[in-house]
Amino acid sequence: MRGDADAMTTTQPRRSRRTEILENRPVNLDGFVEEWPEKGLVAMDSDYDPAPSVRVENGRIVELDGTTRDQFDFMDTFIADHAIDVASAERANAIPSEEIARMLIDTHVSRNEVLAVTRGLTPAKILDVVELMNVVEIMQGMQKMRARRTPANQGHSTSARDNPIQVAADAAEGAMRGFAELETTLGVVRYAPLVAIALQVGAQVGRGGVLTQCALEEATELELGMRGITAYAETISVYGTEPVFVDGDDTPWSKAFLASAYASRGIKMRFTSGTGSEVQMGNAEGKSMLYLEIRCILMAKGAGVQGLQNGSISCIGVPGAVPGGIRAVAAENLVASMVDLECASGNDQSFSHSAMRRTARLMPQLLPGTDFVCSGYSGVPNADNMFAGSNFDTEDYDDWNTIQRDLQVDGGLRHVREAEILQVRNKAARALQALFSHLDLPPITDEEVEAATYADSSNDYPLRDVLADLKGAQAVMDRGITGLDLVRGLEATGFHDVAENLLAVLRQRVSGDLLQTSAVLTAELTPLSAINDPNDYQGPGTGYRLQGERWEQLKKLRHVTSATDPETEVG
Amino acid sequence: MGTPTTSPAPERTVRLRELGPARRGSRPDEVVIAVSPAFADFFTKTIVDVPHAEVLRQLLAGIEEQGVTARIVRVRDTADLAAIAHTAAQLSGSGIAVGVLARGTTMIHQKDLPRLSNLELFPQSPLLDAQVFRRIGSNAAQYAKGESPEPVPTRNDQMARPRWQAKAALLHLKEVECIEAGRDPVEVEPAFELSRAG
Amino acid sequence: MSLSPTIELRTEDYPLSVNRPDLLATPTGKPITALTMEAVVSGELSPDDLRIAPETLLLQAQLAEAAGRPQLAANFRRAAEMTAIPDAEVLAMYNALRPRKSSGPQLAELADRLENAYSAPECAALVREAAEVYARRNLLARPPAADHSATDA
Amino acid sequence: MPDRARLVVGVDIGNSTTEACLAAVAPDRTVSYLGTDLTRTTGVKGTPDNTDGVLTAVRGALRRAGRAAAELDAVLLNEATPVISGLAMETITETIITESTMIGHNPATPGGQGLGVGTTVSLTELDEIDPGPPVVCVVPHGWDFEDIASTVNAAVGRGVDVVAAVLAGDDAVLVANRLTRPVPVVDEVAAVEKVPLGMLAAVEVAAAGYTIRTLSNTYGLATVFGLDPDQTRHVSPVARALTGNRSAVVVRTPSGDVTDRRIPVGTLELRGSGKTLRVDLATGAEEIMDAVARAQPLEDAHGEPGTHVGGMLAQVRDTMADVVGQDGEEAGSPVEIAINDVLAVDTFVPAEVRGGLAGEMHLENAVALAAMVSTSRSRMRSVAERVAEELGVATLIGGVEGKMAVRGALTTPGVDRPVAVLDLGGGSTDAAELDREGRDTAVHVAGAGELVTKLIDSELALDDREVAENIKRSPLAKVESFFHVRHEDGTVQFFDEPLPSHVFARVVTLAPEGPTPIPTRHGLDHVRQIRREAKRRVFVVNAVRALRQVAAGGNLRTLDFVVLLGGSALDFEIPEMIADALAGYGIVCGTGNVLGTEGPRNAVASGLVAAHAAAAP
Repeated sequence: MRGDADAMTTTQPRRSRRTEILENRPVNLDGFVEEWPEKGLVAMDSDYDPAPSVRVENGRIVELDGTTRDQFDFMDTFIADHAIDVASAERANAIPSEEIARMLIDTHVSRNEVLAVTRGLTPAKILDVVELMNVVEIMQGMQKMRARRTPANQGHSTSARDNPIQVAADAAEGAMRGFAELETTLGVVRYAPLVAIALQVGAQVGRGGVLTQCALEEATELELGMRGITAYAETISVYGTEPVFVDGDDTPWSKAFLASAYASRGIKMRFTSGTGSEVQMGNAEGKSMLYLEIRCILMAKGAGVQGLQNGSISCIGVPGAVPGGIRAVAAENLVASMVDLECASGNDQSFSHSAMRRTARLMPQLLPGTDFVCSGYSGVPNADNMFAGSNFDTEDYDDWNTIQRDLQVDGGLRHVREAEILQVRNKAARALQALFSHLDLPPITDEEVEAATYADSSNDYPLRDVLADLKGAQAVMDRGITGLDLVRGLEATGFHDVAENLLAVLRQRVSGDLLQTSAVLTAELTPLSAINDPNDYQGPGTGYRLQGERWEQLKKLRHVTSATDPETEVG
Repeated sequence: MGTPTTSPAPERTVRLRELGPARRGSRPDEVVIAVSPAFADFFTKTIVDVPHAEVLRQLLAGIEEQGVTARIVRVRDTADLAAIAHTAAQLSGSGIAVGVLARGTTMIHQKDLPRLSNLELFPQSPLLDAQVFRRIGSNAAQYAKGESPEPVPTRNDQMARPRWQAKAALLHLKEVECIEAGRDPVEVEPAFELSRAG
Repeated sequence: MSLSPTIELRTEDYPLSVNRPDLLATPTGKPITALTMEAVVSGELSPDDLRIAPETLLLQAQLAEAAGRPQLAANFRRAAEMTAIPDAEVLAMYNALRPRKSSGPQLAELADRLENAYSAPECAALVREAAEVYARRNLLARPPAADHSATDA
Repeated sequence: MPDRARLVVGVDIGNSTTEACLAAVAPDRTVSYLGTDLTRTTGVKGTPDNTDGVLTAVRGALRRAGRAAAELDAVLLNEATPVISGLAMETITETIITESTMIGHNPATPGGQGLGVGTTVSLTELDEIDPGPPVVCVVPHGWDFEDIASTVNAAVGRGVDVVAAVLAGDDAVLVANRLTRPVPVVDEVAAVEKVPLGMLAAVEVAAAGYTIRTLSNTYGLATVFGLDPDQTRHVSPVARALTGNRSAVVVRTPSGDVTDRRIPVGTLELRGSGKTLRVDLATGAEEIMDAVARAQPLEDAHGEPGTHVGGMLAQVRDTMADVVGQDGEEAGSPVEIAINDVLAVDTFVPAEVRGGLAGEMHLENAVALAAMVSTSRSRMRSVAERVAEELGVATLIGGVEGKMAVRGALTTPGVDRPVAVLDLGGGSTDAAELDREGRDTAVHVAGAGELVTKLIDSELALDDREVAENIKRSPLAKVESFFHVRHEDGTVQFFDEPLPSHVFARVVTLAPEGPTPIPTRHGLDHVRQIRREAKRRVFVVNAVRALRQVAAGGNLRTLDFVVLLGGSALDFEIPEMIADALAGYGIVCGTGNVLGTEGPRNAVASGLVAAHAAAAP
């Protein structure tokens, strides 16, 4: 009873002052667990992963990593029949793993020469190769194996209130800061059409050619894409064991079919997977997280999808808590790249309480560069991030820019002066205001435009009439509004340049150029992919170099003291 | 706020004594609570150290406060929350059941619903405290009475992932180990005991 | 599909929208150069003009093949076949391929429909392959489960 | 006189839809209707943006009739009188409890039953007091129910006369079940620390399904506390406030009180028919509407600046300025907007009682105001010019909407002059009348569908306009299992497929898309009563009010036929509510069926054609 409470305050052993200080460091709010390899709670280097093997009979793989065809589960079957190059499989797998690992970092071996080997490798063999590599070697491998020569970044633009004006303004700012792709999702799913339109308009105001997507359940996501309101899709999840794949209500064949469905509508698409999802769902079948992720990567490759978003993604807390977990995450990004897939490399979910750990987790992707360093840097404050928070958000913009400048690496972003940002935010809000009015969607007031210009978070905006917005969103679907209507509306309301940008994006659906591996649209509205911008890194002085005009851009920060007149700042 | 909250009250422990095979209830005013294989067995507290004794006591209290009776069963052959809660709903005279896993994840189910559906789900085990369990019990009882309770507000915390995601996975794996395949659910009786905490 | 392109593309032809616009047309037969702002404003263009043509997908398949990506090329060839299938049916077919959604005969019927109604042999092959694996892995639709009335005394 | 039939199309630009009616007018002026069409209005009604919608509707009607645009002789547009309305609501009473004298919040599950009268003592001091006069135990936050019960039982065991308990948490049943001597227990008293200790208090709990008898009766209170007549007069508000509760606590303190206070909200100033009338808003809707009637026709209305009424009307004016100004060119400043009609409705708002200990809610009186302005009419000219240019056809602006509507309504089978129409819209209710001689009059009055939604929203404390709108539009049902619902009329409907889990055990609206749950603890009957009452107070009141303004001499008995038009004429119960109210005046009333096929739609477009034919040279 209550009287006993006093008796409870027994003397505690005296604690070190230093321990107390360390105890209070943010990193100690993170969770860490011991490995349990028998159950798959292990990042990589597990004794329970299969040993590599492959046997081909009559042009068909009949044994894969110690399992014979009659024992194949559907992942084995799909990978054996679609992902692995049968002609080279036995030869490639016979090469010692050390040799393949060294090829990955050997500057005398070209990317294509590596691909000639990796296309025949089995999952266990690939695992065996990357297990030989430390994190610096993984980065070296990534530097060479990334599909597109020029690295890029992807941003999130969402709103805790699903406010379309906020999404448009933050998309515009994000596009101007450098994101090549922008992604949104919803709190209230029915808001999707309005928010997807806002994202598209904002993106094209910020920088013509930025690609946008709205993460939803498959049918709606595909429909928005088919209508040309969004430009690509990404949240098509695949898993590394059969039971978890089936729990997700899909199979490799259904996903492969879906991949072709997207391509048939001219829409760029990538799959999503990541270490930790299988053990998280309790069905890792005793395999390491990295082994299962390699199966996902090869499944994606076999489906013929051009790319993959991986790097643990929403399960980052799992590899993040076990020894070597972040090395495994770096390795999974490398594996996606070394089997020639576009890699949007994670760094997109709240990962740690510790700023230092958050940054360290980024280095294996930022330093070598990937196709998209973050597959979702939060272009809104994390409180507004409807993907449950990212590893980096708007508060980190200046830190990010400084790190790029310190290390002379291109993470896809740049510092932009406030005046320019205010200008594009304002224009995005006005363009959306004009477009909504033209399409008879719920009005946007001048007060909202003003708020959007100067706002940080959703709290800085006047509240919307949610009911009217939801009716408007429904009207977009009912009236069959398409990307073409958006172009027409923007043109009619005097936003000619924005209309032209959007039309250019839509035109690319007809050309199919964005369907090729690692494709983005440049500021000149030209497709840039692994075909016309292939990664040609082969040692110092080759490949993508941060120099020239781009380096001058990245030298700019918010506060840099002028050398000519130290009493002023440049920039 | 005024009064101080109870400082570490004497901690209660619970043992679940098996009474025999779980049977289908006939009282329309009962809620069945179904616990997972490792609940109050291999494990004694949830992922955030809420003692299982307290979880059960609060669920029972929430049900009793509404004037509804409760029975407790243990499901042995699965650690899947939907399966546990759905099994219990089939045993419940009212058709309403509460399923709870050792780590604290909880669900209210109804017998006519498909297994993968539910009335209310509380997926974020780190955010469930004694008060939430009380409200879950209370809501389950209100469903049993045909009333329409306000759903218990679900909480969210973006930083739960870095802190708890891996531990939750570990606890789940442990719970799976405690599964006894092929064993039918058993009716259990809780025996609460006071003990000194710490 | 009898769309065997006579053009031999090389990776240098990419991007087609820049280097070979002459090869690109909409499914409605308009050249890609006709997709101008004037055409949008005058109402000449319909959403159908902004879809990709099967011929274009086959050209992109050639490029993917030339770039050493046979799986991507195969995906584009399936996609070329799918351009003829209405949106709603594409989604319905996708749903039919989900685990335990279709029986063996239903999948066989789906494959036949792809082959016969839409001249989509590659897609049909994918479905047949799925049917075989699903049968082996117990992922075909189960006979209707005992319904709830059984539990409802 | 032309020697061939002329092909004309009437077009009605409404707030949300644009409707067209194509007809051939023979030389003898007989009209043959050929086809209709309906499309979404483009832009704000009455602005040049409407042109696109007009063209779509005209082309649609032509296509349906198989005619070409080149054959058209004239397009007839309505003289749109954009009526814009605004809403505001203000609470005019508040209940205040002083000195924490009363707890009347009706927790869902009190414990025990009966009446206990004693001195309030904190549970923390229970083990220190000696046996003696009866005590009411007050339990602070943080106590576990088992500890409460054992503490009370221990005290009772020592001979302390614990007669009742008041708890902070939701533990009353749990505690009562564990007491050796049962007493009434009231729980969920959030601010339990404010309950005065050492005072005489009474706790009463009734059996389930019953309400308290003693504390809700003034003389019961007088008996319990031994009050003299003067003091008794003083406590009567307390008794009234507790009426209908299952449980209650009353503490007797030196000057504790419950007051029901009128909030000074200011006066409404109405200008019209050469006079200026002032009416205190707090007097309620009846007085206000009386004043409005005396100031007809109303020229403008103002609220005393600095008062709530001033704020309310300013708010209405601001909304309207926004809408009027939406087109950019016509940006109306709030001052220029003259209010032409006001509808006041008495309503209530569930509000938290000031000084309450347990978050007690009380239904406070409130007044809702709908106000309406008519705006500029000039811009239809430019719509007409554009339509004429696009189609190459003479485009004429026809008569006033209401007057056209009444002609369209005449095409409803079974209707004859004198006829009146009621157009039940979203912001305003419009009436027009056509007498035997062909003279017509038309009026607009403030208040329609949107006000109904607002009343439902606030009276059910939903704070969700979408839910309120659902309640307005669809009948209710209670989901009794996954396989059946009980409709509001008591009938039961069964389903083969289980209903979605989120509607289980809930009161739902049966919208066409499926059942939607209402987030409320109120029962179906209560929700239904509020819905019907809101519709009655707006639509029935406005129907009578508007018809009086168009009926000869304000006498409803001069009307024979009333035809209901507009979106709300499709409502599942409003038409019958209005018909019932008008039946007493010998009026035939029903929902229109324009041209015998269009239902309550297309009246204005058809009327334009009819009027044109009648006036043709």
